Amino acid sequence: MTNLPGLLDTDAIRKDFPLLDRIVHGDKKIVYLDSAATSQKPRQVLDALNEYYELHNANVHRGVYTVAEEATALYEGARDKVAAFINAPSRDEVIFTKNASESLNLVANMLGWADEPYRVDRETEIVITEMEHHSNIVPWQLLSQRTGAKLKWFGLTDDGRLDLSNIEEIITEKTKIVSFTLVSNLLGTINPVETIVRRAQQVGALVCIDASQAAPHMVLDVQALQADFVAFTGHKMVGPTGIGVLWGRQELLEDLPPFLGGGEMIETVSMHSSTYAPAPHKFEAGTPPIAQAVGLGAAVDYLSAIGMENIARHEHAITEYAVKRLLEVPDLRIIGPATAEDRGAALSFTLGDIHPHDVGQVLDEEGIAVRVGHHCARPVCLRYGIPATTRASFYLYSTPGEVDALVDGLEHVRNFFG
Amino acid sequence: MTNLPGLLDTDAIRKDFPLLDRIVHGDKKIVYLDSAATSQKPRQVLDALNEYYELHNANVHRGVYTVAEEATALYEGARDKVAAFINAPSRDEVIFTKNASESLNLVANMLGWADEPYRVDRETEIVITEMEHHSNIVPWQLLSQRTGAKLKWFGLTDDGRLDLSNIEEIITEKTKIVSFTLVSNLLGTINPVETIVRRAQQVGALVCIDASQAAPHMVLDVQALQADFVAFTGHKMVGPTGIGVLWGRQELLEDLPPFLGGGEMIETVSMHSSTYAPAPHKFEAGTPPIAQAVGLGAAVDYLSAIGMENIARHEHAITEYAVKRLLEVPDLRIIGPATAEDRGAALSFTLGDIHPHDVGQVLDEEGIAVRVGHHCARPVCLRYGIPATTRASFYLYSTPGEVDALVDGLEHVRNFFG
Amino acid sequence: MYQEVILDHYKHPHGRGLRDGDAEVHHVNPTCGDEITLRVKYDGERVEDVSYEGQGCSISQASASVLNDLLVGKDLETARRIQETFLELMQSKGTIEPDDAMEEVLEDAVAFAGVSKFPARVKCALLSWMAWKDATAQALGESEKKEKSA
Amino acid sequence: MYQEVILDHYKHPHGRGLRDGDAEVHHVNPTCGDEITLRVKYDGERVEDVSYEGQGCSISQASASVLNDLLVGKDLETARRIQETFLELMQSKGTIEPDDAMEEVLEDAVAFAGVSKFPARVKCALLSWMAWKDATAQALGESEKKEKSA
Ligand SMILES: Cc1ncc(COP(=O)(O)O)c(C=O)c1O
Ligand SMILES: Cc1ncc(COP(=O)(O)O)c(C=O)c1O
Repeated sequence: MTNLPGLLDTDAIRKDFPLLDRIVHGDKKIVYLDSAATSQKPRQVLDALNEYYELHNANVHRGVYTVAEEATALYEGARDKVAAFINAPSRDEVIFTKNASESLNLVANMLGWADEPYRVDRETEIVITEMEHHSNIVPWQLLSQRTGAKLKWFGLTDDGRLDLSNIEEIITEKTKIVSFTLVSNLLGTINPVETIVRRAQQVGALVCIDASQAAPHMVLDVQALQADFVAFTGHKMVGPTGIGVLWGRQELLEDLPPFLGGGEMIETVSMHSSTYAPAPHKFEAGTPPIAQAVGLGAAVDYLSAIGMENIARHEHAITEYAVKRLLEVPDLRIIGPATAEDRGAALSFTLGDIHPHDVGQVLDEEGIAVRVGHHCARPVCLRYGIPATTRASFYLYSTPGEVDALVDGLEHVRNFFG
Repeated sequence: MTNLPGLLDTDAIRKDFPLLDRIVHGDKKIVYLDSAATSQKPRQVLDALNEYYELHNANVHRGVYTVAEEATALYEGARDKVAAFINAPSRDEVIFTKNASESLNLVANMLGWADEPYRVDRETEIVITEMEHHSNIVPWQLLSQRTGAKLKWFGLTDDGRLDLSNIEEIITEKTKIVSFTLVSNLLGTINPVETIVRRAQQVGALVCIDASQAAPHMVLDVQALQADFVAFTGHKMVGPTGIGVLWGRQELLEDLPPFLGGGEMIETVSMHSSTYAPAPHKFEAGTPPIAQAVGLGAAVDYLSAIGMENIARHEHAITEYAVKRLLEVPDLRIIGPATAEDRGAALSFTLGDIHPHDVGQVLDEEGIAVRVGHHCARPVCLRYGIPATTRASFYLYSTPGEVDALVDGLEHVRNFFG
Repeated sequence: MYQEVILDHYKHPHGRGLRDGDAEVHHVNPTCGDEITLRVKYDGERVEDVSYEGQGCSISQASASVLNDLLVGKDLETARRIQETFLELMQSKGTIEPDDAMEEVLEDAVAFAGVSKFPARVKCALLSWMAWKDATAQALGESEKKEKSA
Repeated sequence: MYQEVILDHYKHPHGRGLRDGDAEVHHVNPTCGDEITLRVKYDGERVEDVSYEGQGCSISQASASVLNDLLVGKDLETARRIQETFLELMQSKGTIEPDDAMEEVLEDAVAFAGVSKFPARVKCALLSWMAWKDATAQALGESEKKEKSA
């Protein structure tokens, strides 16, 4: 077996993830290479969910009985854990949403309904990039349509990086918000946050960072990023589905208007008018995803116990190995940086003329799970003139052996359609 | 033990709910009377969640590998189950949200951004009632503030029913939408849907029904209701937290604009513009609450196996008994209908001058879990001139013995503060 | 699902290329980017030609090739019956095991039975068939409404 | 949590009723509807009177009564120290076991130690104390800013 420096003890880790023992197509052990779409869940997270439902389930806040106090403590405790995980200055800056998409829509809608100086309107501009996930494109297109603000974006270089050469024309005095991904889910590119934030600060624009592909894989320090908002999603970071996070700077959360209205987010309601609770509750309408927050807290504990630096080192080693091995496959073209530098563990590629659907299907017959399509980042496919890619993505439980299995599988695909 | 006609076999049912064995305060078995806030979960639902995460967890839609196809089939299968449960004409009318609050906000926002004939603007009116949950008040207050539409509402009679005497003045040709609850979470009142729907149809207004307190407890038939939208929430109907439903009529879902933008809800995206997927996907941005939908599917299976008529009969028997027993307690005043007719299984009351917080706390020491406060329906408290109520609410696992325990507990409370 | 027949059609498509026609349509499968441009030519009620060009996976390519084989030369009624039978097979979620009668109608196309078990791929297999249906409606001047209720 | 002392104060509140004052505030606990109207009267730096009226649970009522007992007659600095000590106790989540020194400062108010274990009730216990702090700031003409940074 290939041994690379920096690898985690995946034998031990994999024992925590029941799904990785799954057998498909009769006798094929699954080779799960789709963690960028969603990660698998360790036993520890499932245990936390079960324990919550079996012992502590009640609606949160305002309950005076034991189980309700426990549920509230668990839910709010999860907020503490997430706040610590991202080094938030205050726990009250952590808003629980249903997924990263809701988090990003929340930012767009806050700004659409905000008063000056935050208000986005026809005099102002919104900046995104061409490598965004649809969830960081469509909310801004909607905001632009609804307010008349102009939507602008950074293009991409041929090797899959942001083209920041015209940064001063893209981010201008008119820019109210710059929203971009820290790590691309299709290209794998890690973006130069500092350069963009510096320019945004120069012109007084807010910065929103989509950290959906970063939070699971590296140390995420919202203070170091110097952004105003950071969004990510639980299911990609060994947490449950149905939970996302928006971190926002306290002053902004105080000033900006609420988005969804309902129970939990109010201070006092009469038929004539209502006042709103302080953040984060102002932005959490209705019964929150209680069990899912508790599960995310357990996920964060799990990741922290292993150590985000160690996870990053592991993934870097696997990615470096995967880049090298994939480039040995004839006709394989990596879409995105063809090195392991400044890139995450998602690797997209095309294989000659063979359509990704066929690649994915034939790999599946070998038990290898990769994602095919535009990966909710269709503008990237348009940019590189391809209909779709095949994407393999790695996580803390991925092994060099799985990279080898992928490469063997791709050889088989080539022979099959050759 | 008290035996009432129509009761379910709660001995058998209670074995399915692990939390009901919970011991609190040393040696007190929990008496859980807060199902209107959230229900407990049967083993069958927890098993479905675990099985999903351990064997079938993958992101849904577009995946060509085995586990992704399974996850998609499970998620979409849950939609089929929910559609059958509410007798929806089409599965595509069932939208998964994170909770009922999001469902109601979704309706309000669809209408706020809609074109004619649906558009809500300063020329038009919105109608709600004074007994709504905050989640069916605040979204409409926000819509009214944002569009200039006038917000009107039905008041309440002294015995806790809707005052429809002025229905022709409240619902007029200007009314675009009438949104009201089928069953009040504070008063327990079941509202006369037909009368309101008939008037709304006369003037061409849309009707949105908040069925959060109905779906768990009675047969819910969206066709029989003749409404345009029906909202409810999973966690109150033995399902997981983090999942809600909006049912909407197909033509409306086709015509109305999307709300949240992102992955999954698009047809095709370019940087310049996007087109949207057909409903229900148009309204489901981002990775959906997959496991939670699967859990809700299992919840619906569980409820259906017992039979919603049987559950309704059981709760009616318990409620009738509880009303009778509670009225024996000196100084106890029921807030809401003081009979079991046309009412659900949530019973609010005051106990002399003793503040509900004190009632709840002392009951908790006996293991009895009730909710105290305004139950996210503060206008009802204002209407009846009380700061708060104590609320006991029953479900399919509630027993007459638990009613007796509550009555004994209330005697203890009276002595304690007497 | 990759029957020999399917791979053959994929590698050596029949009737590919755009030729003269009475109507042209362009259909896209937005989830995977499969595209087809398809033209039909009618001689009265007889399918004189179906020509096409496109890009996509083996399933969508092979399916267009099979369509060309099956429909060209048929009268409209027969062609429609073939189209409907193929649709039924593809929507069967793997529950239909093609019998002799079906095989008589669908010939090579029965090889797609296995594809119906893969929901993500059914759209690929149907792309050209839906395009043909659409193009035919246009060529014969039928209103969309009429077509829909048919 | 319902210590005898608390129940006594609840049933027989001390100093209840609104009397003359230098400043009046009205505080509400929106989650449960507890309300208090509170007036303070100063004689220089000495707390001459704290009068109040309100509705709420036993904890909020008893706490106002205890406050009246403890603060009336004290000089401002002592009163502030008492208020801060009480705040500290209530925010301790049950981790502080009041010692003799604390008992000397808080007297009857140490009975509230048990309440600090119940997050939902801490706000009830603090309602009158926060109102007093606010009223005092107003009476002494301190700007809110100054008060906040104190
Ligand atoms: C009548 C009613 N409507 C709406 C809601 C809101 O449901 P959720 O908190 O799950 O969004 C509730 C429950 O809290 C309710 O009782
Ligand atoms: C970069 C990026 N942003 C946003 C999202 C959206 O996350 P979710 O689908 O959980 O809302 C994803 C994943 O799907 C992603 O990869």
